[in-house]
Amino acid sequence: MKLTDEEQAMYAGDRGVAVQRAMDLLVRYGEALGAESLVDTNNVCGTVGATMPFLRDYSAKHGGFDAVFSEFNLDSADVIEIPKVKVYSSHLQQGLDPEHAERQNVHSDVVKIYRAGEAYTGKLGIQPLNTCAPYQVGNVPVKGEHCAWMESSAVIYINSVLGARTNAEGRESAGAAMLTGKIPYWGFHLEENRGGTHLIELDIDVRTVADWGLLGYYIGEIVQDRIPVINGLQHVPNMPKLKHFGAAAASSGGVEMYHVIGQTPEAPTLAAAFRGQRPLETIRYGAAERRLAYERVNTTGKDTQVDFVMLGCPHYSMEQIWEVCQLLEGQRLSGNTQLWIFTPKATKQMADQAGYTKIIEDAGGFLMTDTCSSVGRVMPKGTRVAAVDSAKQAHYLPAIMGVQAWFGTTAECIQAAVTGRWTGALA
Amino acid sequence: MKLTDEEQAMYAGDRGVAVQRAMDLLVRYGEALGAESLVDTNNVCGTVGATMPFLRDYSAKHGGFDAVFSEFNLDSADVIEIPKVKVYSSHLQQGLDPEHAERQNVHSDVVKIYRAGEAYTGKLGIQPLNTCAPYQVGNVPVKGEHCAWMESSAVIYINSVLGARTNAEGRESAGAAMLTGKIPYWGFHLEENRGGTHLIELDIDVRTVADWGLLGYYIGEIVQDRIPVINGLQHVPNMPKLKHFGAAAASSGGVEMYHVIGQTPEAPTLAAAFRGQRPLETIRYGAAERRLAYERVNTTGKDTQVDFVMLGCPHYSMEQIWEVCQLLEGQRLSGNTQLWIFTPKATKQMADQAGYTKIIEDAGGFLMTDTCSSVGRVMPKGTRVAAVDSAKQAHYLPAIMGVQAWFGTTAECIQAAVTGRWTGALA
Amino acid sequence: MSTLIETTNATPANIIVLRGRKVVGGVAEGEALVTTDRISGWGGIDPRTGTIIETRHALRGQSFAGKVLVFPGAKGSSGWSSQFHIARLAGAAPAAMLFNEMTTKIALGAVVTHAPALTDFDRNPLELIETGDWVKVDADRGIVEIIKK
Amino acid sequence: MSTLIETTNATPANIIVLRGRKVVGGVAEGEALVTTDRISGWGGIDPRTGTIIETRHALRGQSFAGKVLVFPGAKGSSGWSSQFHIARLAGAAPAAMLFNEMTTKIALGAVVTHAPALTDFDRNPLELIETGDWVKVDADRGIVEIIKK
Ligand code: F3S
Ligand code: F3S
Repeated sequence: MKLTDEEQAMYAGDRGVAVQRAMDLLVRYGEALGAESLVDTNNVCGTVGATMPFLRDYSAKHGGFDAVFSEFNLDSADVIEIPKVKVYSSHLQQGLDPEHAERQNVHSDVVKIYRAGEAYTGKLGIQPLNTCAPYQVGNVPVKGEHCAWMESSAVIYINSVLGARTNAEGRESAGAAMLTGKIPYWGFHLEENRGGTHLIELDIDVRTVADWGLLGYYIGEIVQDRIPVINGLQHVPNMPKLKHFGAAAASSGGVEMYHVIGQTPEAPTLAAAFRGQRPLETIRYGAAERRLAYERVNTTGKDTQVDFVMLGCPHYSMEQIWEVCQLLEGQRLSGNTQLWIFTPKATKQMADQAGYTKIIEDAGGFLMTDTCSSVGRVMPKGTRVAAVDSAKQAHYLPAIMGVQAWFGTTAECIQAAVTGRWTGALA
Repeated sequence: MKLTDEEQAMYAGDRGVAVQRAMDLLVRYGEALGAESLVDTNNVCGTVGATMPFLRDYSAKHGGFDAVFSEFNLDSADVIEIPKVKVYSSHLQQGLDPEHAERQNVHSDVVKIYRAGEAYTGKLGIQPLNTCAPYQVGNVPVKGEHCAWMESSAVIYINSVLGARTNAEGRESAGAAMLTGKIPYWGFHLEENRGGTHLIELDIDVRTVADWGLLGYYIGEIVQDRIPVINGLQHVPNMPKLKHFGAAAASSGGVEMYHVIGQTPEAPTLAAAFRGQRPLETIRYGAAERRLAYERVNTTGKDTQVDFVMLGCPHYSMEQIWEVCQLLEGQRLSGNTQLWIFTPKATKQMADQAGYTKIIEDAGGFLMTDTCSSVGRVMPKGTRVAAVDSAKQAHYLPAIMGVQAWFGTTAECIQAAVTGRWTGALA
Repeated sequence: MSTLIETTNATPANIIVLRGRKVVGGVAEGEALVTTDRISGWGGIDPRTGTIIETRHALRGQSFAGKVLVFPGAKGSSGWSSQFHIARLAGAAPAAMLFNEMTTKIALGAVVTHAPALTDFDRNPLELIETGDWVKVDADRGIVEIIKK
Repeated sequence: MSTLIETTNATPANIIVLRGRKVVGGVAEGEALVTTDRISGWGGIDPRTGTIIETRHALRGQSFAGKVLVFPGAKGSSGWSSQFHIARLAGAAPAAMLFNEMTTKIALGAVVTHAPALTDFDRNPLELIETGDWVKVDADRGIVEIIKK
């Protein structure tokens, strides 16, 4: 790889050991990719938490947070003292909600580690957004901004909807980018790799959040890590819809970028979306495909008695919390069902203030932050059957937690929370 | 104006009196504009607060929040009972920070009104974002989304940077839109009105936040309410830079939309930005123009002894708060100078958590929310000379509060806060 | 009074008649206050007195209360309408508004000010009206009569 | 051993030799575990045992620990690298990785797994290698030798 003088200096150790290790990792990573150079970034989103069991043990054995950062963010077995980050760095979701620890079966010792980690990362200058949706709490990259983000649902969102440029980074590359402001100049950073590959022709109207989720789930499985271009949209979507779409497509496949003709910023026309190339394939999406996606995302759902309703994947916005409040106000959850809704801490602050947290709690549910059931492996004890309104969560929760999952609309999920029964069906 | 059947029904009063008044206002407003129809919107940002003296008096005399909403949000002297909003509605900045009321010389009675208003609007379903930068706290419209937003700095941001579609609404039209989901289909909602009018050729590099502010201030004064197209950008900006640019251009002129070639979503090329038309005028921006802008924005600055440093116009992001912390950490403010930094409440929650609020307070400054000095008319008692890093604030603060204002970089402002003296100069 | 506003060839020499498009209906008259600077609402006026407060504005310190305000258009904050709304309730609104450039700020501001307002003139009011002229506005019929001072 | 990996015409009939591009250097050998399904890291594997856990995956329930993992590429969450990173520290990493599609997930994942890894093959390993074949990987030289079971 070609390095600039400053990059050479960092690589040689002139900017300290931590920066040297970061550059070493970036060079190994860049060469693995076949990248020719690095690119400057001033917007990194990663995770450096140490609350999951394996990392807690590692931390205890090897000397705390610096040891965890060294190994899991820089791929360095030596424990290096970690300096302040060089560029704008944000923390993604964490492994637990410290304010609902007991309910999440998290031991108070782990909460202590969480709080200590918070202080550690705060001092390093890593912003505690603690969400998979940084764009909902103030980190909104602009078009053309070179970013180094983890979290597949966020990566696909900023690439596609905002026109920012990021690959799906990992914990280690994000850590190295925080200390150096560099990331391999490869993949979606380069204009020539951002053109569409597959044309998706919509034969039906896609209008609801659930329908956007199904569309994403269907497309992801087909195009895998390529770039779908959606044509034939009848209604302008909004953030929640595109958020669910992208999260689903990133889960069933590995989609990191898509275009919607006339909608997303790099796709004013078909020709622009495909950068003048011909689609490799054209895929039609109609009623039959929608049904197939619905059946696939509901693969694990068998028993209609629902123990647990999990909403907020990706983390809910205020608009979505209000929607739930409207569905829930004045009702009580079934005695056999729990309702947990996940949102960024900053969003919960507004929900508290508006009285929405109280509406949810009055009904028997909880508004939680910082984590989710799949990432934190947190569920009510004894959950066998969950209901979710997110195709991504329906995809991961059964694999990670060994439960059944029903996917449906938000209204169907609230209905299940109130009645204890799944009555969802494809409308 | 042509109304749909549902709009006719609302106009006729079939959906209740409040909706009827809202439609009546929208029709009067639409006809004043010369609009031919209304357009659906599901994203309204407005203000309904009642804490400023004139509105407090009105509220006391005419029967509380419903009276204020009727008169100031629906232009109805009759007091109407206001129902829940029909569409996704957010509240912009307020008139005070309830947690810093005493410091802001706000009487506790007013805080009570604030809190009561918060409960009132929460119940109506108006999200308490309480910021001029809703896109920093979760309301991030997508390209092509029809919105009805107030707040000039937010309007220009979502039109230009996000490609959403809104005119600069007012308090009354936003209120009517919340209850109806309608707004006149006019101006920036229509593709044909979004093309550029003036070409701005950059002869110098525009890289820092302050430089973006100066550029905006200069352009706004020249193009007034037309659509500038900026060409010759050497560095991709980010949210803080475009935020300051837009706020400045909206203040010195009435710019509600701009394009940056190769940067903003509707301006991949010059031809696209101008929609194939020729520019009305070409304006060059070089060192002389930058100096002129600097002098104009500093018109009121005379005395170098600074009493008050005001940051956070538009409301600061976490990245900006961290930047201030880096400048401030370990220092103490001058005994004669106060430092107030404004941010959305949701952002402050993260700053608290990260320890940044403490860094600011340890130095003697305050992190405040929900309002700002110009909108809330809140300043430390006895302020004669203020320093700001926002061209918008430098424009308004002297007019509204009768003080002198110095404009400079964030670092110059922190320097002034620490030394009590303005030493800023154009670099 | 209405006969004076007829656009006959018999219009006296010191009277000019303009035609425009109605923005807000109604009839009013008053002394003209004219500016070629656009006006900011919030941060541009003190709504309780109708005084222009913007730092570098040509009318700084002057009030439009009861005047026929003649200006190119609105600029600045989206608080425009609510400032003029308050001005109306405070009794400090202009008697009428004549302007050239249509924007949402001014359309809504004019609507909630409840004062007769016109735009889209056959000739430019900024060139024909001077501060101090007496101006009669019949917005319903789209007619402005200017009696030069 | 290195002589075996020479690509001479004398290669025995049940031995196939592939050439690819080095992703991570090193030499290793082991039994092949082959799948035409892409692999998810987070939510796709249990890193402490190297077991595939994804609901509808062809290898569900099988472990890649110590195996030469042959697969088209990575998919799913950006937790990919950290899951394989943990697998290495837990002693459950593959012996080597051979894959077709380069992505950041797999590049970084391979780098932090420290296992020899190759891509960009002259022929498709998914067509030539079957689960149970013995595979020798010399990533430094870009050579894979397959001994059919
Ligand atoms: S982190 Fe977020 S995207 Fe879903 S799996 Fe968890 S809520
Ligand atoms: S509301 Fe916001 S844009 Fe500036 S004038 Fe006040 S901080």
